[in-house]
Amino acid sequence: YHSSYSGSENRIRVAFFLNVGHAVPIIGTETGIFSNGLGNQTVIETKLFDSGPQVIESLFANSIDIAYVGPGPAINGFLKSENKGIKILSGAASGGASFIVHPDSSISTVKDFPGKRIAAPQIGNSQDVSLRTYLSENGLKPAEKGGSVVVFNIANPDIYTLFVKGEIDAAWVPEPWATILVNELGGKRLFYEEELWPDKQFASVLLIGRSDFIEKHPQIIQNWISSHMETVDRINSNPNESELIFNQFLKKTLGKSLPDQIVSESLANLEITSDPISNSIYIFAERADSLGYLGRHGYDLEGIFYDAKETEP
Amino acid sequence: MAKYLGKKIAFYVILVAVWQVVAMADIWPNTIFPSPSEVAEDLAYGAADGSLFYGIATSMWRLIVGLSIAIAGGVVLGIFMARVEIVNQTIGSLVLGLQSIPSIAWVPIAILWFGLTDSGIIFVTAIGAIFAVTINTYTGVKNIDPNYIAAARNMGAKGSQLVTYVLIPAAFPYMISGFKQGWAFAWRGVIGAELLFSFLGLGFLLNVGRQLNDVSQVIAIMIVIMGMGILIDGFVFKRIENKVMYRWGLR
Amino acid sequence: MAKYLGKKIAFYVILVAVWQVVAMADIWPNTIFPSPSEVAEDLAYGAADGSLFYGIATSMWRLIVGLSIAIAGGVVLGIFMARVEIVNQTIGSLVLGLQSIPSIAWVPIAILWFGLTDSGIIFVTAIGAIFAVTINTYTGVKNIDPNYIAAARNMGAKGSQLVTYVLIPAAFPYMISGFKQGWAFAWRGVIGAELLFSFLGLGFLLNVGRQLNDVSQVIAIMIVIMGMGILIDGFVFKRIENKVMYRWGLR
Amino acid sequence: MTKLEAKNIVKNFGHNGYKLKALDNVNLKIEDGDFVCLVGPSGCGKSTFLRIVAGLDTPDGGEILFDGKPVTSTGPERILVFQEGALFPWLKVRDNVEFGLKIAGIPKDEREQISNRYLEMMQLTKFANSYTFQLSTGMKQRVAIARALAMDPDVLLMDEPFASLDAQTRDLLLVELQLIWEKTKKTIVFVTHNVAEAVVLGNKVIVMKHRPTSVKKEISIDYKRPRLTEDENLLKFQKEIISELRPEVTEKSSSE
Amino acid sequence: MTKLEAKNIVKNFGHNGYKLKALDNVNLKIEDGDFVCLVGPSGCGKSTFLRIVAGLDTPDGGEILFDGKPVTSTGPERILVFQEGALFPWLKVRDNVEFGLKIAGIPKDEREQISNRYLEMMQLTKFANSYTFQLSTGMKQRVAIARALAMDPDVLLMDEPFASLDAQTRDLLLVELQLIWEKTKKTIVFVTHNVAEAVVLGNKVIVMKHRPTSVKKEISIDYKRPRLTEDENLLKFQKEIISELRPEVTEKSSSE
Ligand SMILES: Nc1ncnc2c1ncn2[C@@H]1O[C@H](COP(=O)(O)OP(=O)(O)OP(=O)(O)O)[C@@H](O)[C@H]1O
Ligand SMILES: Nc1ncnc2c1ncn2[C@@H]1O[C@H](COP(=O)(O)OP(=O)(O)OP(=O)(O)O)[C@@H](O)[C@H]1O
Ligand SMILES: [Mg+2]
Ligand SMILES: [Mg+2]
Repeated sequence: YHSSYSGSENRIRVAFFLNVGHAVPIIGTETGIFSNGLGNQTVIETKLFDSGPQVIESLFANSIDIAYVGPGPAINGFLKSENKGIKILSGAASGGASFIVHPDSSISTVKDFPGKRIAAPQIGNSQDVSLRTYLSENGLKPAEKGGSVVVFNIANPDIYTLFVKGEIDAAWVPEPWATILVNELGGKRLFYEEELWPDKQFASVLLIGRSDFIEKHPQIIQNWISSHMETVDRINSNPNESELIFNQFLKKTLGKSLPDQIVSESLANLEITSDPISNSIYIFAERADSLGYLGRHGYDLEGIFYDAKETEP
Repeated sequence: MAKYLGKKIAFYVILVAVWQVVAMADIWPNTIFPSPSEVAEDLAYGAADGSLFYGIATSMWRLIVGLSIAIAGGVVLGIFMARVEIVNQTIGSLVLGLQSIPSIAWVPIAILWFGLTDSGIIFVTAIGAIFAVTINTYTGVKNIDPNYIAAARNMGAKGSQLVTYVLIPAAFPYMISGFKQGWAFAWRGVIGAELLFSFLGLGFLLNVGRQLNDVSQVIAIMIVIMGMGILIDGFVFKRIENKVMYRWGLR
Repeated sequence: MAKYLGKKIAFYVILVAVWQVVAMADIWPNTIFPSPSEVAEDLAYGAADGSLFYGIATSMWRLIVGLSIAIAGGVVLGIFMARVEIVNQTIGSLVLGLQSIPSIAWVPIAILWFGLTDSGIIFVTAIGAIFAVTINTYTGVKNIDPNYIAAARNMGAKGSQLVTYVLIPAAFPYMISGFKQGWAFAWRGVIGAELLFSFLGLGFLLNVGRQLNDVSQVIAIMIVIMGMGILIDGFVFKRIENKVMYRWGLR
Repeated sequence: MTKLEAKNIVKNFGHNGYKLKALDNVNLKIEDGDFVCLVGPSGCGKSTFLRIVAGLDTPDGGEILFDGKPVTSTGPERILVFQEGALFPWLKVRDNVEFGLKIAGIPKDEREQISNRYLEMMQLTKFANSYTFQLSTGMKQRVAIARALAMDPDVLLMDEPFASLDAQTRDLLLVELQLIWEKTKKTIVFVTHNVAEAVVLGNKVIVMKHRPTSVKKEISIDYKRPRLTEDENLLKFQKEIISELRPEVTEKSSSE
Repeated sequence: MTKLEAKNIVKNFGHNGYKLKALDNVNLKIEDGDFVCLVGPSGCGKSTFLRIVAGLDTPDGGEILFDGKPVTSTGPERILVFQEGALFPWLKVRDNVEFGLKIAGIPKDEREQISNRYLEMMQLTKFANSYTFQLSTGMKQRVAIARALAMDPDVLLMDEPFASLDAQTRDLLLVELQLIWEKTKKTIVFVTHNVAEAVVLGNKVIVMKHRPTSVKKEISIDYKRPRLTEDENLLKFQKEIISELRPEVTEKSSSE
């Protein structure tokens, strides 16, 4: 699998994370929906990742063809390639993040935030953008901008450790970490992030693709998208089966799995959907831009969504 | 060697005992500070289902290839730096600079040049290890007694003969130190790259432990990494070192 | 020195020129391979708004504290390992093992022990650098001509006098090499820790660049890190090295 | 009074596969204030013996008594002038000479006074600030002698200290050494391969056997001091020593 | 025919702040097949001169002509026996002796034959498989001599090669060296501080001045060979040389 292969006719390389939000690619490949949908001439290669920026790098480097990622990396990748490199093909999940308060903390509403220490994962990802926007909407500023709230950007497992030590008051985290903090450490879920969005919906996982792959292989893309939709339906109509398959997949690839309880609660806390919720993407970009995440030259999302007609086979 | 074996074992036994006591004292919950028995259980489990051995084998082969490249390249570069002042002034100064770049920063370049392949991981590994080998070779060659070189040149050694018959053996006591460190940094590189590439191997298992919040798995893998280091140190480097030291009359 | 300055500058100029040419040749998209001018723009921007200098100052102070701890600890540990066989057999074997643990794996422990503080970052920095210093000191001391030690002991030197008047100066040519590497690994450690702690400094800036897929920012920071390394190498380490080499008659 | 006594000293060395017996029951008594010269074939074990006396090596059998007490470690009362390169390359010539004094905690100006005296004696004043790599072999040897003399030890163990000196410089130092000895009444053990040197210096010359080495013969040299190399009256002692030595070397060349 | 010619050789060294003039216009002609001994006070520049002849150092002025051509680099036709420790500690004694032969690409069994011959001559056969740290100083010196002889060079440059040998071993080697020279008609330049040794070996003895050094006097020794150290007829040459040397050393001791 060297990059010299990358133009090969009958191959699609797909990247995703081992997260509950990425149930579509996991369930879809495990149940054979994708391989059936693509036919046996097309080989599917899956690649596991755990960081969005890395996925984008790999797309740019022609190492993968399509990927499941959050809106942050998707938008960044699109803009960094001057609106040319990638496109959003579909949605994959909505929601699935929560604001969790430490059991010993005095936070009960946003008015208690000043002077507190709040964590969110990596800079520029959905939770980080949401947290910082939420602060500024409530008239607060993070400490590095001279404000009163200390924001830590730190990896989810490290947030867990800080939570144990009582070094942070709250965290804005995705599933399954939100559920873990609640179930294992007695954290209080102050709110679900979707409560803050129009229609209680926002894209949290998207299916994106490399533009030149999409142009060269419109049929494969079409097939993938329809199998993707089929999987969404399958998951939504068989939640129990999905949990089981998800945990089996963890076990198979990692030799480990999460407690069933955590998996089912986490899955219940998000919505599997093929709707990219384009409205939320525009809002997200606007928020990221006002936080200074989209560069110094303004931005333009023209052409970010894939339009099947453009590449009619 | 053998006469210290008892003490060596005692040392590790005490280490583990202290750990067990601290863990049992419940200063930290065992979700973040597991006891040695939990870690041992995890190790046993990984050994039983074979995933551990597969991980070790995968990482090991990447490490060996990467380290071999690093040693070959580092020795050549180090010798050039020590013997040719202009190389030292140009590439040499770059080397220290490059050495301070964390392997995470090499990953994007690796993906760009090699894709998501073993070669990418090997690249990161070799890059991580090469500078330690280079700098130690450089120091070793720079510190060779000038009389050795004078005598060898006088007897007609030049070019590659000078290198293989004099510079390398004379600098060898220090080069071993470079290889040792190269080994350690290659390990770091492999683990780091596997962690970021999420692509089989021990680094992948380490990451899994982290993502599933399984600290005892993380520690189990760290112990495996260290254990391999200690074994290789004892069986490979210590032996070479003792042999060389003996020859030089350094007991 | 000075006579190579021209060539040195020429070397870097050519390096940048080649980079510019490759970038303009459009082999790779500039999303993953930016041109030097884009990187320079990013640097200028960071310099203009002061964030770069603030980042350098923050990282630098952590590095200096961490490295000082690493040098003090590494020298002591290395001397003990070289002179007391039982220390070598026990702690010594651990050292190589510990050295192979990537700094990412130390971060959880640092968080556990120090929380999200400067001390945590300094801990990771010191841990990352200490082993290079230790192993080079060990090698240097092990390779001291036994006659020097015999003569010093004969003249009544023992204990700490033997260490300060003989072991350290005699091993110094190799210890410098350890400090150089310690410097580089301390940089790696600082950057790694800042990256994971996301807590001010250059590592934080690097992380921002990475998370936002801003490759030219990443490269800009890498160049700053390297540049600091090259400067310190030239102004500190090269000078000490030349002085020591002169004394030993190694030109 | 007996200052030093060697009792049945045995020393073996491993040599890639076989055991080399270097010292085989060396027995020797050296009185306080004695000046003893050791001569013997190259490689017989003279340096090994001196190192053992200095406490830098441990014998495989027997013991060294110093003032009646067994020697277990090295110490500044028994200073060895090494046969080869034990000068510290990281120190200047002056600092090399002052090393032992500094260890002993002697203050700077006193140290300087002492080192000046011996540097002058060794004709090295001009090189006080040079590093050792900047010296010729003979100059290095003189620094080593100065360093040992500066320590003013009870017992001075000298391992061919004049081997690399030209005849004239050596003659000057032979006289100096006799003067120092007469003035301070140190005990001196002096290894040399130069028989003329041995008879000029020693009250007693000890001839060592070929390997495995033991004491072959002790020859007393009763003659007025200071003695000079030219003195023809010393020739008969030389002849006696040479006649003892000759069979040792011949044995050596036939046995190896 | 002139084999080696030194023309106005000048060499300076920096010494922490001042410039030391070591060689000051050394002029010398050495004929093909000549056996020349150099004597001079310790530190006058004999080793420096030999290194320059060997092409290991470059003079600050003047030039060395070898067979009429200026010497610009070192080479196996002019082999130097170093005054101090240039044996390779990572090689066994035998491999040290064979080093130059290996470089020259001589096959293994031929090498072994050659090294066996010289190891035997140096009475080191038993130590062929030892490492250098296992040898006594005199033994190391003999290995260095064996290594040089094994190379069978045109010109042999020997820097006090017998300094650490006992008188008897040295006498044997003095004879061996004369035999080799008579048989092979090599050109030999031999530095020594032992005047007796110089007159036994040399066709010509060259007395060097004190630093800054130049040639003070050339003395021809016309006398049958092989010569022995005991030979009383050589004494008159010795006396002549010593009378040339004495003022040099006295000057030295007064000037420093
Ligand atoms: N460290 C060692 N390891 C093995 N053998 C050794 C060691 N030191 C000395 N020997 C051997 O012991 C013997 C005596 O060596 P020593 O140096 O005492 O001789 P010496 O009488 O001083 O000779 P010289 O006059 O040449 O200096 C030699 O045969 C030598 O090979
Ligand atoms: N590398 C050097 N740097 C500085 N000075 C040097 C160097 N090598 C030699 N010298 C000086 O040059 C002079 C001549 O040294 P050289 O070694 O040639 O003397 P030599 O005649 O061989 O003496 P010896 O008989 O003691 O061996 C000495 O004064 C010495 O200090
Ligand atoms: Mg000796
Ligand atoms: Mg000399």
